[in-house]
Amino acid sequence: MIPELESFKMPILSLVTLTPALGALLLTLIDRNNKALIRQIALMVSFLGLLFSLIMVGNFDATVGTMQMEENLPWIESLGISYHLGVDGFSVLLILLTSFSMPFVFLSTWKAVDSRVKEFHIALLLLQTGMIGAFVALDLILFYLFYEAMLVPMYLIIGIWGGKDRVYAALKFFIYTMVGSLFMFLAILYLYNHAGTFDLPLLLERLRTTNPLDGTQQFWLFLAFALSFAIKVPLFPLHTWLPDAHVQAPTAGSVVLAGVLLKMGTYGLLRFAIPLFPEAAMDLREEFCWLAVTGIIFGACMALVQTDIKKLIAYSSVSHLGFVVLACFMNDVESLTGAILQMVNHGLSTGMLFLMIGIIYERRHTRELADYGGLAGVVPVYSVFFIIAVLSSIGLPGLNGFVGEFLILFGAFRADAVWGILAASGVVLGALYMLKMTKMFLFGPLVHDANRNVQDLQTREILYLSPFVIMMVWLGLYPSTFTKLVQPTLSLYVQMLQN
Amino acid sequence: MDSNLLWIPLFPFLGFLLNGILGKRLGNRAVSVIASVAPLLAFMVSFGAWRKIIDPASSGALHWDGFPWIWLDGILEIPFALHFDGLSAVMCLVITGVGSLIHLYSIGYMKGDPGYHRYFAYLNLFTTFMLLLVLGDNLLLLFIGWEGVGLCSYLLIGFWFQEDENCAAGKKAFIVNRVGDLAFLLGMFLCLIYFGTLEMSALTNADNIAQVSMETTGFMADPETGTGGMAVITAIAILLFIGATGKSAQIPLYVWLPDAMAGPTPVSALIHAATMVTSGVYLCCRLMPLFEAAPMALSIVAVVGACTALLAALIAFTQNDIKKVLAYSTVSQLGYMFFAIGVGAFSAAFFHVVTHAFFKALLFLGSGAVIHAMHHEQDMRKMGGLRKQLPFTHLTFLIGTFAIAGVPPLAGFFSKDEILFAGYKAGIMDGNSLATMFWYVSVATAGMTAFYMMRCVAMTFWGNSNVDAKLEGKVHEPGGWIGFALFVLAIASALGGFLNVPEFLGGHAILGHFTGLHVSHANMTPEELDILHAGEWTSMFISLAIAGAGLLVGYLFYRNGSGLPAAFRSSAPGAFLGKLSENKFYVDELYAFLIVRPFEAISQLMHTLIDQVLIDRLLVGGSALLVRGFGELTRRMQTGFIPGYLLTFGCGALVLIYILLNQLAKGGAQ
Amino acid sequence: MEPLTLSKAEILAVLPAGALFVTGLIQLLSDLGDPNKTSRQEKTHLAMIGATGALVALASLFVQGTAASTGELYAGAMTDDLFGRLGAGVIIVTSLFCTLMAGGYLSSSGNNRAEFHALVSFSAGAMVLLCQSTNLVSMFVAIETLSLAVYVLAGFFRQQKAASEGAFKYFVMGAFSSGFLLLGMAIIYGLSGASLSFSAIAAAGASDDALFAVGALLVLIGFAFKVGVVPFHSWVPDVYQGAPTLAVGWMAVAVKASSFFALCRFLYHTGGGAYMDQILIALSIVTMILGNLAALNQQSLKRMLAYSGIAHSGYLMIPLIVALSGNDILIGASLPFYLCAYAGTTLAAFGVLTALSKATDKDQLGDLNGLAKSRPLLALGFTVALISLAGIPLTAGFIGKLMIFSDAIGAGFVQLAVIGILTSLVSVYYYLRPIVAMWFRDPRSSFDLIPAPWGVQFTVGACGIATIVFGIFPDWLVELSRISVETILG
Amino acid sequence: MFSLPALLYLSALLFSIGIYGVLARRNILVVLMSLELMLNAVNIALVGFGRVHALSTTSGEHGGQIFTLMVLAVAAAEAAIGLSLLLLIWRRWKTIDLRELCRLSG
Repeated sequence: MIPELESFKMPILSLVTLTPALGALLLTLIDRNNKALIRQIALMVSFLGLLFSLIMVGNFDATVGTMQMEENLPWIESLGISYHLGVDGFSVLLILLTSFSMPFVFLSTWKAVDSRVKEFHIALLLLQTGMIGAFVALDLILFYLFYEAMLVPMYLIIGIWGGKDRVYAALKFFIYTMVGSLFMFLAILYLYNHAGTFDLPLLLERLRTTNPLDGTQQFWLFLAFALSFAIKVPLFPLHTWLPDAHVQAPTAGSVVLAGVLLKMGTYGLLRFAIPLFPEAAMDLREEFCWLAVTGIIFGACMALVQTDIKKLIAYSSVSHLGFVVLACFMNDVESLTGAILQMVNHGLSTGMLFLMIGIIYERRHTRELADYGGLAGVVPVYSVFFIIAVLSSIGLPGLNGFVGEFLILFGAFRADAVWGILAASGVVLGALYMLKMTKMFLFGPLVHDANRNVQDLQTREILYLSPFVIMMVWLGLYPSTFTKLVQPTLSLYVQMLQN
Repeated sequence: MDSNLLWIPLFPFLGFLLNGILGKRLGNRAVSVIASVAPLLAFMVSFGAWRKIIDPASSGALHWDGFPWIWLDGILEIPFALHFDGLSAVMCLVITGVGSLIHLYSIGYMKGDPGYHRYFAYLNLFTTFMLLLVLGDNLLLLFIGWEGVGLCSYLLIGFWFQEDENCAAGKKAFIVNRVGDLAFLLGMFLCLIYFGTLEMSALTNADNIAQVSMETTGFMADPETGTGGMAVITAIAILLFIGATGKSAQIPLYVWLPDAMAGPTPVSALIHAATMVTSGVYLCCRLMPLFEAAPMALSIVAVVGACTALLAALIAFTQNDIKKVLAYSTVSQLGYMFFAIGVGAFSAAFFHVVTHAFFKALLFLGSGAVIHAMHHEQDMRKMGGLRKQLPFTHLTFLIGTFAIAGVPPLAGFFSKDEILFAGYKAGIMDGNSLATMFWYVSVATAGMTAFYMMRCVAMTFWGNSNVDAKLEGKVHEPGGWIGFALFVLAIASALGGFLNVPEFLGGHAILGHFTGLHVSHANMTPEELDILHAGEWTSMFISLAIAGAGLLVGYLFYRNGSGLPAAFRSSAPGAFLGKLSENKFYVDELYAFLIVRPFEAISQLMHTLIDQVLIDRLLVGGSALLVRGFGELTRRMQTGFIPGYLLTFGCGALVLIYILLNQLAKGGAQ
Repeated sequence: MEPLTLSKAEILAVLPAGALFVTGLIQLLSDLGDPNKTSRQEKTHLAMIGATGALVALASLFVQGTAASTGELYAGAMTDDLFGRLGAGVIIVTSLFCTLMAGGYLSSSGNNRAEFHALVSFSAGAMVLLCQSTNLVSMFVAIETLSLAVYVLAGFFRQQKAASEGAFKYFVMGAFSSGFLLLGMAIIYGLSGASLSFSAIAAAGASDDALFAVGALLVLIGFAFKVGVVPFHSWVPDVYQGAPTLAVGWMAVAVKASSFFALCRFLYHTGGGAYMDQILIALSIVTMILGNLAALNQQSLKRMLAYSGIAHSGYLMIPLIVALSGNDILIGASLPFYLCAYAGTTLAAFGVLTALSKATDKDQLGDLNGLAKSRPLLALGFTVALISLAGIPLTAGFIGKLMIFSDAIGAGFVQLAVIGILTSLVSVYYYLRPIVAMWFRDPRSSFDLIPAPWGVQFTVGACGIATIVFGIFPDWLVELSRISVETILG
Repeated sequence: MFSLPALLYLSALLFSIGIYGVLARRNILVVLMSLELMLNAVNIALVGFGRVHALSTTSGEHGGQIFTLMVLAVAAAEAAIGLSLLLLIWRRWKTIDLRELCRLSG
């Protein structure tokens, strides 16, 4: 069934990572007016990426928690930078999520983007490489490279194909992200000078044995890393770029942003910030947990008063990712599993919500809640999908959102009941704003005549939404397919932190 | 290990899928068949399973190990497993039985609705979740069902989504339930922490409970001293109970249920009367040992239950919407059940769940028949005298009314009597003043129940017709499935009480024994038993008297031509109380004033002040502005004036030389 | 007295500069007759032949071996080592590119004198010598020669008021700074006891003297002026704005590169005297901050790039500080690399501006609006250049920043790295503005290119690609930089 | 009489006068002269140093003098350029006031 890697000697991680970039290269050769061909090629490349990541997951050994399928080649030897890739429980699902959502993102743009199609697809493909690369990179500089490499295409996507205030939003996105990442860059260089390597496993080893950091160093370095990731998450109060970016970004941009890009922050916390500086992380745990909890509630409150659907969902992301950050600082397998699941879940549910908003935006060209209402009668199929996405987002048991939230809240509650209670109240608030939006959006009387003739979902749209629903149910009812992959790594990680 | 159990929830689920996905193409007839057959099949499977467990040779329960659900090897293992014992058997039979009837009823009731297939899909989905709720072998699986039924309730309340109110009611139901679910979730966390599992058998295991009760550090204790806080077991019980108050519409979370009447009437019957709202009671019964280990929690349960019963009954007095009356009556009856639980009579509470399912479903379906006949008129003031046009409906409705009022030997008599006796025993016989007080409350409520139900019957069926002239002549008895369902439920309401005839009346408390909730009297001495029976007799007479009184007063007040209600309302206290009751004691307004509106206002304020002004404008925009301001400043320094440039150069050089010489003078050459 | 003999090494060493000077002379001669007799192409071709010849001559230096220094040539006036060759390489290649672009640019401005080529050649020759010079006299002469040529270049468009203003500002301030430079050299010479060459100065132990520090400081001021270090930077924006775009490109790259190479050699050899590192730190901090801040609100692209250049001088001082601080000296290798990266990106940037400027007026930010729609490749080239200047990964600029900040941290100058990072952050804003204009805005004007734009396009393309390639595979250049720095340290 | 300190004082004095002239005068011509003065002031010092070194060493070192010659050449070239720029300014601006050349700024 699944090709055995051993027999093929495939550098599978490189394939997963670089296939989109090669696709982008291929696209440069194609006539810009041949839009159909460009779209098809991009789609095929992304499916190829999905195929490779499925092969990767198929070959993933769920019994060991260490790095797998490692590729370690010298790259810039003179600067000690290596091309070191690897996958473990932290990244495997996120890679899968990325590869999974991209084909559907491409499908969703077939109608939505009609200007500069070629550049758009090149940007998206490069973005995909950046995202996956960041998930597999085990060399700090390599990671930083991919981390930043995501920035430019995303910046262009918002800035070129975005809405009315796209320039402001794009700039805000870029500068905000740069603020964090430059400090992280500095911290990376510091680590290199301290321990003499950019290689993550080696670094972890040396920091624990030969080159320990003292308290002050840990503190500042952790802050630098955490700042970068907190902005990316985004953690309250560093979140104000997100609503603007989401609102202005085109659908595909929003989907990628919410679906994958934000996870870079929490992934970074788990992969780098906390394991590299465990003591500082423990010292600052309270503060970060409080920020996360504040973010959960604050984001929900903000979502409640939004009138723009995309903005609402953007704030809901702030709230949802607050859960993940909270979990990142709980050193137990349950919470961490919850964190990873929640990342995937949020990617699925919010990604799907943005896709659906995009669909309706194509037809009605407005995102104001007040312009809708009563759509359920006009577009029943659309409504069903939308409600499923909403339910997934508010964590209905049986769908994906619940599993992650349950594990996270449990962990948080066990660590400190107050955190657990406050965070859990975010679940209630989540239902509040989501249902409020659903009500204003789909239900009620059909007051606007413009909504009377809105077209229901087409086959193509059903086609790219259905996989999301399937994944939601799968993750909701049989999450052990996925938790199995994650658990050994997390157990090792927790052990490592406890020592 | 019996994987057939899975079929119980699976049949309705398949019905849901078929109707939901293909419903529009299948046509209404096929939809009806699929939708009704699904719960019937589930009923049959449940019945088969029931037959298996009553076999004395069996262990008394069936179990399906299922598959791993939230499963972290060795850390947190929550399977998707089903458990079928007496308690769930009864619930399954009630759900699928009453459920099937209501499905059938709906075929007639929903005829011609554009959302026909959607309706049945939802209904099937509801059945699925409800069954999952009662079959779940662990709290978390129960929680799937728990929230799932909430979802279906939301969808069905807002079924006619074109009306804003309906959607608002659905939303309210979901949110209020979520508040309860939050507590439920926290309760589960505590269970997980202290019991290490959510499996029902472990949570009800006496050893485990004893161990957790020994826990010295309380819940929410001061982290430094480890003192303060609440006993863990009590905290668990209270939290789970708060969860139950949401689902089962108890103070303070009952407000959603009356609004939920916005949904189609069969839905009110199935979800908001017979099944879903009793799941809180089911939960408590399921975890009986745990609750019993937390007496403080139990007293809270009792107080909340009794107060809810009273409050809802008071409100029911003045409601004019026939469904609202029934809704408050449901809240009140649920309050009864919790009162029973609070005084330790789990068996009585559960018994009341079952009988209530029968007669309340009957009442709702009866009211539905009326509403259907009246072309969706729900105001009782515009009814009256319907006895002539709807004789059959009238008869069944009357049976339901007597059953709920506690007229022997109808179903409600036995269950309510048992509850009242439990209160009597806990209060008067055991000399507990608190329990005594709330026993009085419950007795009063029993009379009030009889009263307002009588009012309802009188206003709807008796007296002069106030029916709109346009409708006159068009009102006629619904036949077909509607009639059939009424018929079956009327019989069940009449005879349901015999399921659990108490021992002093010569019965064997079959239901109590079967569900394992019955408190055995076997270890009592004959003298004690005599006292007990004497108490039971006393209590029964009291309850009979109060029910009779209620019915009688009700009749006197609302019989044709009585001026009593008007006279009462014209007196000062009457006017005051009437207004209070009519306006539901202003609880909704209070919530809106205290919670909802402040919350929204604060959110809006935070959005403007903190998010937009403080963070975005001041901090983010401000620092950008600051940097750009410095940029402008430095830009202005470039004047374009050559002497200025030269001066800068010269001064720069001089300053550097000066500093260098200074340093050299201080430290010498390095 | 010894007979005047020249060794083979000595002859080879002056060949690159010689080729350039000869080319310049021939160009001048060609102008002596009828200026219109020799066509534009011929002049360009001649200049290119000259530059190529210099490149060949440079290559021939490697006959003597790649790494090792040949020791002092011409009685210690100059040397031939990898460091110098690297500097010379940067300069010659830059001059080649400038020549490539010059033809079309000059004819579009209606000026077809070979003088331009001659001046570029002369200054290039002087710069090559500057990179190779190892004593005070040769350094002074080289620096003055190149300055004089560049003054004239700055005012090349004589008919323009702005050009004359810029050139004059440059000249006055340049001469002023030369005074300081010369004074410093005189002091050092006076202290060192009869020696002019760096090694002899170092050997004489003069750098221990307190006064030596003053002399070194004055020399530093002279160089600081050339590379635009605050507070000696005032000329930079005005001159950049007034001067012909192409000349600005040449100045921005070559003057800065050669000055830094020479300063580096001077400081590495003589040790810089007491407190030199602290002075450098102060200057570096002020320069990074002021340069970046002042660039923020510029509407003129040339001014923006001028301030950005000032800021980069601030970054470039960090390796010098690191080297002088006495820590592991090899890590100062980031300087040549950063200069190379800076050269490539700056050339690409000015290449785009050159292509778009019919004369110098089109340098407003708004003039770029919508460039990506009509000229996507030029826009892409400019974008790459800006991204590299901002230090975003996958560009040579990123690797350069990485090396510099890493060195700073490694030598314990975390504060410098922090300030560097903070100011880079500020710089991101103004580097993004042209990108916004090019990609996000709708075209406001048509984009007529200068005649024969292939030269510009080739330059932009080549520099853009080089920027990316050295951003991904910088190994070779990093090694080269490292070895070259090792050679001057002996 | 040769006295190095005296020469150096002279040199410093002339250099300072040069600086003052550059900074304080507004006439471009005077500024140019002051610039020349600065260079030549240093020349005096160089000659002085050169003489001292030539006397103190036996190798016949004449670096200072050579340097001075070079500086003279450079100064001459500089003066040429300066004057031609002066002419240019006069043609374009009709002024030789330093302060009026301030169109480029910011």
